[in-house]
Amino acid sequence: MMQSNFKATRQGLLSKMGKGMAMMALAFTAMSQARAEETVKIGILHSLSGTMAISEVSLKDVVMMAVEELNAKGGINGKKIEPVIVDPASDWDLFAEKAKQLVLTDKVAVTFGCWTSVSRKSVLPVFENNNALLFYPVQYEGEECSNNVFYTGATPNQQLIPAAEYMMSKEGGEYKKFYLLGTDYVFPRTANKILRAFLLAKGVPAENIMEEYTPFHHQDYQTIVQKIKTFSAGGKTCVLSTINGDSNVPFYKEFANQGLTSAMCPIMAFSVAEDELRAMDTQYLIGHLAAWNYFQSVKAPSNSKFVKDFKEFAKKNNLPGGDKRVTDDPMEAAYISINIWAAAAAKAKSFEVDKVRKAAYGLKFQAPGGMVMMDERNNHLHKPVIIGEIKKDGQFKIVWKSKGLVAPEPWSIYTSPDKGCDHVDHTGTYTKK
Amino acid sequence: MNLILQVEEVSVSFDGFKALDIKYFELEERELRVVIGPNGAGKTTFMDVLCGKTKPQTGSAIMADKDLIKLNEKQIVDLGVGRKFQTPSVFGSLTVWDNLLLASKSNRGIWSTLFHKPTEAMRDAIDRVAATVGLTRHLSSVAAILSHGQKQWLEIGMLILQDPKLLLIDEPAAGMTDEETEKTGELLLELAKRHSIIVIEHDMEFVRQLARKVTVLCEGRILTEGSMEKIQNDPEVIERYLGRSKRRDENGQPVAAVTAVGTKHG
Amino acid sequence: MRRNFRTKFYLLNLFLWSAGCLSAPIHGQDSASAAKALPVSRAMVKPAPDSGASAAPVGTFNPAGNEIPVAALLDTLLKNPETRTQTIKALIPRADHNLQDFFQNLFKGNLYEYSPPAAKANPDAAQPKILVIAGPETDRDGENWVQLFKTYPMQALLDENGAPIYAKTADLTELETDREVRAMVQPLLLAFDLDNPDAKKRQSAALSLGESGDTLQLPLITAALEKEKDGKCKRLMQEASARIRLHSALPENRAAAAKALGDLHSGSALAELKILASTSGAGMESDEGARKEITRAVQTIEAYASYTSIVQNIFTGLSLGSILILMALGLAIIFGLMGVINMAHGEFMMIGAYATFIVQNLFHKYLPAPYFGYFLAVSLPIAFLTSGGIGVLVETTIIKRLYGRPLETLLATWGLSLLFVQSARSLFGDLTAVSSPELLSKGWEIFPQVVLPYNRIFIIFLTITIVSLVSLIFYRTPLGTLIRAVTQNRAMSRCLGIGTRKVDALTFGLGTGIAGIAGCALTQVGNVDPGMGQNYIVDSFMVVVTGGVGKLAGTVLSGIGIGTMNKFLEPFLQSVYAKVVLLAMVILFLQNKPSGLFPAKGRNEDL
Amino acid sequence: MKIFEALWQREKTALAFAFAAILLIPLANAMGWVSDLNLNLLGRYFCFALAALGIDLVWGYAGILTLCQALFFCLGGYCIGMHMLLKTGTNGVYGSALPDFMVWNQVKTLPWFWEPFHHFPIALFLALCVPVVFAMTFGYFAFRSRINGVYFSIITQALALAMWLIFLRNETMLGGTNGLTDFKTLLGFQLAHPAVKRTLFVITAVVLTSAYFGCRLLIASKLGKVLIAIRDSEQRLRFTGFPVARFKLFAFTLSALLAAVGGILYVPQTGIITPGRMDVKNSLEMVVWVALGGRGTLSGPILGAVGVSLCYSFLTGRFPGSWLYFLGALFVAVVLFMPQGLAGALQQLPFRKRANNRSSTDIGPAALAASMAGTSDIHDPSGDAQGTGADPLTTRNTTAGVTP
Repeated sequence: MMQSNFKATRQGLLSKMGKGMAMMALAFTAMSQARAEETVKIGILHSLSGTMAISEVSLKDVVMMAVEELNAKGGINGKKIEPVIVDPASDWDLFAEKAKQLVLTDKVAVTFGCWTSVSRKSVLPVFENNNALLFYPVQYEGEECSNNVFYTGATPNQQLIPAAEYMMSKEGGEYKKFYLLGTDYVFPRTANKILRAFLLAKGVPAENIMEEYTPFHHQDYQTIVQKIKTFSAGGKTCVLSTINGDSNVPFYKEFANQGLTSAMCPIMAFSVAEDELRAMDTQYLIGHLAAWNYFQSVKAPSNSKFVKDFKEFAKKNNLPGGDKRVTDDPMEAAYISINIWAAAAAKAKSFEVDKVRKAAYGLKFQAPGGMVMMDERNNHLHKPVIIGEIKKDGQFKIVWKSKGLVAPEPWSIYTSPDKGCDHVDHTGTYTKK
Repeated sequence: MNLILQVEEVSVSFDGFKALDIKYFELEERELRVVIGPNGAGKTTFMDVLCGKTKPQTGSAIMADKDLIKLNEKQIVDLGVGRKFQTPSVFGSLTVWDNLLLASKSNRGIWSTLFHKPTEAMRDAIDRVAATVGLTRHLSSVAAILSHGQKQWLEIGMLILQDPKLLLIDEPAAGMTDEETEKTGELLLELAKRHSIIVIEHDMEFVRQLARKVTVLCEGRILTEGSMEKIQNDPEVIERYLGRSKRRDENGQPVAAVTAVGTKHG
Repeated sequence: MRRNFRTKFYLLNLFLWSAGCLSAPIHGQDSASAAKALPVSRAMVKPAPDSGASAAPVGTFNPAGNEIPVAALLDTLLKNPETRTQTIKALIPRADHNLQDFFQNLFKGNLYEYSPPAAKANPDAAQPKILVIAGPETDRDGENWVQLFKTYPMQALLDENGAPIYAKTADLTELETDREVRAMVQPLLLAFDLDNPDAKKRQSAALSLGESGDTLQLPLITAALEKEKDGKCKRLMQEASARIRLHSALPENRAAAAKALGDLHSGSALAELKILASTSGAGMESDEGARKEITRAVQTIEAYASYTSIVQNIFTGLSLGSILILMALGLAIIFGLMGVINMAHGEFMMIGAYATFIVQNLFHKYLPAPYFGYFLAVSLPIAFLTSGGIGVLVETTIIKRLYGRPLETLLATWGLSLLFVQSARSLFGDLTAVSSPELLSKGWEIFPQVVLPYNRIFIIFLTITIVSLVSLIFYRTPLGTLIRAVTQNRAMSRCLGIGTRKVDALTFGLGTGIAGIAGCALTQVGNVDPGMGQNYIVDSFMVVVTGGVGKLAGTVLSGIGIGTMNKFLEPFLQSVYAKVVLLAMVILFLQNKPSGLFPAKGRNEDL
Repeated sequence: MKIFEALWQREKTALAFAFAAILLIPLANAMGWVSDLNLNLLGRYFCFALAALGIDLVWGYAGILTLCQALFFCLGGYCIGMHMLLKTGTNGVYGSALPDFMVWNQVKTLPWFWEPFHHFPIALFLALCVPVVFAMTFGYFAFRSRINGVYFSIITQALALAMWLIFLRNETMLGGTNGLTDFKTLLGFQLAHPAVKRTLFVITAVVLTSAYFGCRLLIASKLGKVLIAIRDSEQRLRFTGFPVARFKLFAFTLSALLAAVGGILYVPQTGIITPGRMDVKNSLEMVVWVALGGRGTLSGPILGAVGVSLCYSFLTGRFPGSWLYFLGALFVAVVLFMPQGLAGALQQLPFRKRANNRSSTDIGPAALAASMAGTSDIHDPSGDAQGTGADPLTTRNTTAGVTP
């Protein structure tokens, strides 16, 4: 702090003309210094505009709510949290730039952000080179094990595999044919790679698995629905969908309008949560399924409070949607992120990255959806897996829940059986002996 | 005298409508030919065919042992055909001097253009032509701000610098005052001493000023050819074209010219 | 009588099987003895409901004597949530006509626990909770209310004064059931549905029964077939029957079934038949003769499928084409005729879509439910007026200063599009849903398996209407003449005393208004979000340009062309590559026709 | 040499800026007065400026609106990215000699077209060559069949869209949506090191300066006049005997080259290259920079690119919820109040003297429009052009402007 003071002064002397400005700079520095004493900065790096805003805005909202809650409890280690919100505008290059700004200029203690894989990959070097922390709240493709990222969303085995198992089970409907449909990017590709490996391992013949990808923002699903219809004509077929974002609405609409129903051919979605359902006409969706680690309809006191608080928060802050807002899995994960970080910082009695990280391992947190736990050796979360069925009010009826928590597998045993992720005995990724 | 151009059996049709159908047309070296005809007679189409802008369905147009119809625009220009369009077509955001520079004869490849330095002779030629067309005062003005007549002259000036063997000039006097028109006529006559020229014109006064030999086009076909006198007395031409003009001749105004001016501005 | 008995047995087995009691269908011969041992509800084989005879009253038929009454079982459902699954399993064999509504509502999740308010006479005595069926939701003062019904048989629940009881949904607790339970209930509902008066229900029941391939259900279908009058139901039942008979033990039956399926062009049986027709593998047909018949059936069906797929491709192509036309038409006017590079065109569509959203919400707020469906009809003109009005506003404040400077219209409209997007985001958030009216849900099945969704048919007709209206306006009205005059030669028009400013504003408004209608139509096939405009702008420009700038007819043709081409490519290529190939084709097309489909003609085009 | 003297006379401001960019700013960075982050930002925006300069050549001067500039930018960027990724070698997450995404895609051997990128000179050569050859081939066919104006713009857009879709695919072996990332070194230098970053910045500034003055010279030459003549009346030029298609191809290719150079310098400074950089919107944005800065002036595109990008960066950081309002309003305001773009507006500042010169090369259409605004009504010309199907994307030099 002193140093920057000094610099400002010197700058002012150098340009004699701008003495007044130097004074102002001094005053500013002094002010921010005074504030910095009481606060700790955190960065929020979610796209608030552009194509990803549709998903990411809610995550910013929920983190802001958590900040308010934590501050109301007096902050962490005696410091109030001061969020720094930036808008990377769904522009992957801007993600890296904003991450640099947060880490280097704003010197935030931790950053919560990103949704797409590519945005995470874009900021990864920034966090690794500067030993900063990122909490990433979305289900992802795995095969990553950075020391600087905490992954609070599901790994493939915490979402995909249980869902596929369920569809094959008697309870789920004993489906025999699987149409793997996704938007063409990394997560669906990996998801389908793992699903295919899993299905084949379970004895599903290759001709009973179809795989298809559509471009981002694809709007015309006529042909694909016809293909599904032909494929499913013999019965016992389900769709495993990793369709992303704004393509879901036209897909489900076309699906229903061409006469397919959840009874004939259910869709198990991995990227449709309550928040997305707000944008859909639910009459088309009843009976279709989704697999997550949390649903708003989870029955738990902690969840009722979470849901109620969020609706109130949305109403109070005049967020679009107001108290009609809902909570969903990525939002819960974002909420877990900041709370786990807060708990870790409190445990470490410090905001230093290394100390916080160490403190976070093995940490438990009573999340809205139930107890979760950070792994003791890596940066992934142990979570329950839940499968829900869409109801007409846009909520999920829970139809299956894992027994206890499912341990994360950043490296799927179906695609990279020889790899593991361990930051305690190894430096991240290691090869199993 | 040698023939510079020999056109045979050229026909052009647009969507079934026969715009041009010329059985035979010839032009001698250093001849100034005026082509007249009512609107839609195919005059401009005829020029378009000669300069390569429109490709006819059939026919040939032989110049210097080459068939123009088989060549592209640039090859035709290289062969020595220059074209002035009906509405003045100059490079509006370049200065008059630059316009003339681009028209000057020189290598027109990319690299030679990039490293081009105008020679003294070229500068002289440009200044001389500018004087001829009366634009010396405007050399550093942007062409877009010239008046209509000045643009016409600039285009003619550019043609002169291009130094083609055959000039195709479409309505040079359009939009000019009487005085300017007369000056244009003189300029063309002067040019005709060294070049072959085909002029399209509506203004009968102007035609009379230029006329040596006149070709009358009508509905795409050559109606007749000959001296101004012969044309004026040709009953068919009178019927088709000058007929109305006869009726109103007592006003002392050749009506063909009046109607033509009207169409130009319409 | 014998036959009747048999049927009962089949039904019974069906229930047991579906309840997971039997691991495999029994091809039992000794049906009589099996039937004796188990309770059977005779109500199940009652005649069609419209024949006059009604179901037997509760509890009159109870051969085992020591059966728990159905009503008691239903009570246990509430009292004992742990044994709920068991109870429902026990209820299934008891299913009679009176229980039909119970099972149906169970399946839909419409069963609730209800605590009646304390009776006036005895305010202290707590009323026991009862199980109720909830009627359709109605909106009263911002809260959802439902009418309550008794479960067995379904009758309106009445209060002390004999008035129907309503309750807030918030006060009801849903009866939670497992998916497994519902999986058990489903075949039961199908059986109910086979003689449901609603033809649709009978159809889907037949379809699902056929899919199950369970020979036990054959008599049920045969019985239903005899009574069936509706052509489509009949067809589906025949198909179901044939599909089941494919599993028959006798080769000649299988052959006959295959022939029937072939004659029916049964697409749904194709996969099954193909496996049977294969010359190796687990599922192959063992009998040579039957296999021949099956192979022939496969060929028939496939030939028919390729024929229907052409029809389907033409339809989907037309549908995509009509959407493209609708999107591009406004742009063809604004960009093609007026020369304004309107980068905000997609945002004007978005405005139309949000106008639709607002109208829908107003309908839901101020009108009773039966009128909800009409919101689309109202929102079409509203979307036109909103987008058009904003268009006129934009024209008179910004665009009018920019005619003749197309480059700057690009920049200004780009800026505008950013403003519009952000405004929409602040006003509505990123997620909004527009529902489809009942009328436009589902589709028209022109052939079996070929469904033309109503919303797409609607858009095709909407496009035809709009295109006709626009050409009428342009070529048959004085306004159209004015528009054409002004867009062709503004200076001349002004000389003739035409108020060009006004005409410009109107033309721009017309273009943006049509964009608004396109946006409204898009709510029926796509989603509504602030960024939706960006998805369409590239396609719109491509359609306009491929058609030939300034030519409305070109826009229409190129829209259809691009749409159909895309849809004929997509079945063979993945949708990404179909798009790439299509783009390449557009590029090649313009190589050959550098001025689009309908090049502008004119003598002075060089100048 | 006279021309250089003239340049020195007329380009004092530009030279001052160049001096600042090449020497002062890096120096300030070395002293710690300009943060690494800001230096990096400016360096990246200079790369954008290079691409914008290309657009200006081909659109501002020759009147050909290209909507695939971001594609060429990315082609250059991808080439250099491929080289750097190979140099990352076994330092990646998977510890394989293959790039990470290939391991992830279960590719066992390096695809053949990656092989040449092991060597920096070849990679650099290809980074320049690939976009140039691509532009030449595409341009050759387009210009040969005389695709003009808006038709050309739309096929370039279709090209950009198609290439974007292809690059998004995993099968292309270029990293799919995630693109190429995790670069460690360039020519053995650690990219994360501040001195290396500074050097990259200086190189970018030098390249931008040379490109600017190169374009200056080009525009001042007869070739520059030919380019303007293409914009004004392609037909006249054709009948004056110029091989118009070849000149257009030259301008288009040169513009692609500038974009590629921009891309080559951009990727090491950004650390990632994804197909997101080449989508249709990015090419349009580049055009918007040029339009905002001032088309047909050489300082305009640089001002526009750097200015808009700085605004974008600043506003998204400072006003995350409302920055689109600012940026949108800025565009509209520039159109309404600075009809000649930023560069034009700056030139009109009172202390700037207009150089009186015989050559017209400095007079862009905007300045021209202003000079004509006194005599005619701007409200007019495009309508004329429209009726005859002429092309709304290239402002023709409108003779109608002086209709009496």
